[in-house]
Amino acid sequence: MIKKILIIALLAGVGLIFFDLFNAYQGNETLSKTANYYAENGAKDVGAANLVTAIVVTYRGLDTLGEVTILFLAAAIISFALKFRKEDFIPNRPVRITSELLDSASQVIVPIIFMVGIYIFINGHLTPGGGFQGGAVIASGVLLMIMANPNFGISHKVIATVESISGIAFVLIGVLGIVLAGGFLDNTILPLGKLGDLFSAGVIPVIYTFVGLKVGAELSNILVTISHAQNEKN
Amino acid sequence: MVNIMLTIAVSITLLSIVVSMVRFIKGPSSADRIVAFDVISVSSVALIAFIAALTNRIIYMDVALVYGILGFLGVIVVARYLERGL
Amino acid sequence: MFIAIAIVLGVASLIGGYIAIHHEKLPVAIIASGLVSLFASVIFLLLAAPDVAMTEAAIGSGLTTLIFFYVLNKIRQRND
Amino acid sequence: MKWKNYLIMFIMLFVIWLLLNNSLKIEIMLLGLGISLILPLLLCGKCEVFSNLSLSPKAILYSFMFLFTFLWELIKANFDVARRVLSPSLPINPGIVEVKTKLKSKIGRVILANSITLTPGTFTLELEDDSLFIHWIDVQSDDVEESTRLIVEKFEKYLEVMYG
Amino acid sequence: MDNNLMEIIGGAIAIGGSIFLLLGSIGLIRMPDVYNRIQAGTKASTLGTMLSLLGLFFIFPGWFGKFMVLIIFVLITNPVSSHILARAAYFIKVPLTKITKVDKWKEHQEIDESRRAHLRKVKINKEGE
Repeated sequence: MIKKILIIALLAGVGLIFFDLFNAYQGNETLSKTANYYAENGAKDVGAANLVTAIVVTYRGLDTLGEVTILFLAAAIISFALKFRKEDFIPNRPVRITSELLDSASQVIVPIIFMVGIYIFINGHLTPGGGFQGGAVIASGVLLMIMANPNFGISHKVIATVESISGIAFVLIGVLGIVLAGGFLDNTILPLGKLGDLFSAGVIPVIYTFVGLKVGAELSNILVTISHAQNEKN
Repeated sequence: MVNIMLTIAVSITLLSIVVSMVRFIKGPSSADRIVAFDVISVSSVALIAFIAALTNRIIYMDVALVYGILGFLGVIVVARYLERGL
Repeated sequence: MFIAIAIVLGVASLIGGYIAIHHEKLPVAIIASGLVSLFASVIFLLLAAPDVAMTEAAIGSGLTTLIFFYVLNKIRQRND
Repeated sequence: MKWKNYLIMFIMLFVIWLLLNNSLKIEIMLLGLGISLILPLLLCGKCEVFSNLSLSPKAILYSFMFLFTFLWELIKANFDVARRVLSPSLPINPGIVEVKTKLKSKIGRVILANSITLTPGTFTLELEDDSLFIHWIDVQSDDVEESTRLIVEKFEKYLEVMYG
Repeated sequence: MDNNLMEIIGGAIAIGGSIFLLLGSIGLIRMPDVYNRIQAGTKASTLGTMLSLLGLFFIFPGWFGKFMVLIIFVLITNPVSSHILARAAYFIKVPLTKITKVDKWKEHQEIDESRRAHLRKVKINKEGE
């Protein structure tokens, strides 16, 4: 009882401190120097209607490369940690079979989900989506396929191929930027186009397509590995 | 005029989310809670559409799409977990 | 108007967070934490951050919850 | 008939791509054409959901009629729910009944089950071979033939022409 | 003037949709067991979302595509998810309410439990091939 009262008192104290901070806070009326540069020159330099994408892919392109690498490492570590011996593996685990309805309906829904995912990452420079969100949606399509048939085996080779090809392509585009234009991941190697068109913003849609495919493959890899690990004998 | 009507619609949708929240808190079994989760996520799709209309930005509709897809998948995964089919 | 929506959703997500911490059944706690992310994503949208809202809906509320359930299923098999 | 499955899937995906992009510019059309040609190839190694769909003029006419029947039933269903929920005595009389269906094709069965779920007071609990188990909020008869007549037939007569 | 009228019609439809959403959640509260709750929740939330999006379409005719995709998606997925959920609830033996009249499925399962077990085994083996 005393413990609970103490916790509540502590929380109230913390709340009071934060309330003070919140009250004393005054937002910046003007943008800082960096933000100002982005706001003024972003659209002109990059040609993307979505400024966040412009910053994520071009100005801070190396960060994105790092994030994708981290995701790749996570997927690799999960497959490594869940690796099991062949003899511990139950090929056709007796699970409750799916309803026929889900099996049939998933064949209609999965293509729609994939289409939405592709739309999200191709339009990354125009809409709030982007490679990561589109990749997550595609991975959820793969998850629905697994859900419809628990013993469904998508081959790891296909996933690995998609992933490595898109990873290499990402880096290659970056290097092309050094050769043809100003520097690594410079997006002016393709024409900038008109602001707001699908084929605008130079190389950003291409990069985001590869990022989306890579993220989708990595997340699907995680899901497939975890789902496969359910078949392990205990 | 339209803004007032949309505001009324948003308030009713919010009320529906709150009422479903009551079922989520009470719900005797896990299945009850997932029904509430389903209704909340579908109502939230409508709520996001209303917010998009009030701010007059079409790009917010993409969020509603992603929301709809993942809400559906969440319900299915939990149901499969409950019936031991995962 | 938007402040009112944000307050309602914020209170709802506080309740969800309380359930996530204090409920004795693990699946219910996980669904509640998914619900918190769901509300958080609408709040991000109200704060005019659709990018963050989309990421939160896709990863925070979606895939994380689903992976939790897979792991929970694995643990359950071991206990049976 | 795999080509028919492929064709319908392609049309469906292309229409969804156009709806999502909300424009008819030539570059968007070309990109969508490419994607929706490739995607069914990747996803549909063995799937055959659409292969029983009949594309005759009569079937197309019937699908429009089915759509109207369905929308009408959906609206009726909601007023039914409203009546039950709002009346203080909560007039429900639930039970699980069995009905029979003659449909064989997969997509036809999906549409039948979904329509039953969205019509007044019924939803599909399980499909098994030719019988559907249906939770009925207001059981009027526990006889198989009688409930089949009440629940299934209004949709089945259209779906039979559309999907055989 | 014409435009204005369309907007008002759209607003009215959107309010109607949100009222259906509210009715669905009231049904969630009032109904006695899971299956009846699913009945009320699914139907009302499907039509509620569809009507809300339709109403917004009257106000913003230019957003047709997104609304249409969302309506199609909700129309396909909502019944499927409620079916899967009800089925799972039945299998984990969430009790039916006391006033339930008949339960044909239970009778069916009791009659040929052995046959069903056999069928399930055959089906699993087939899928594994």
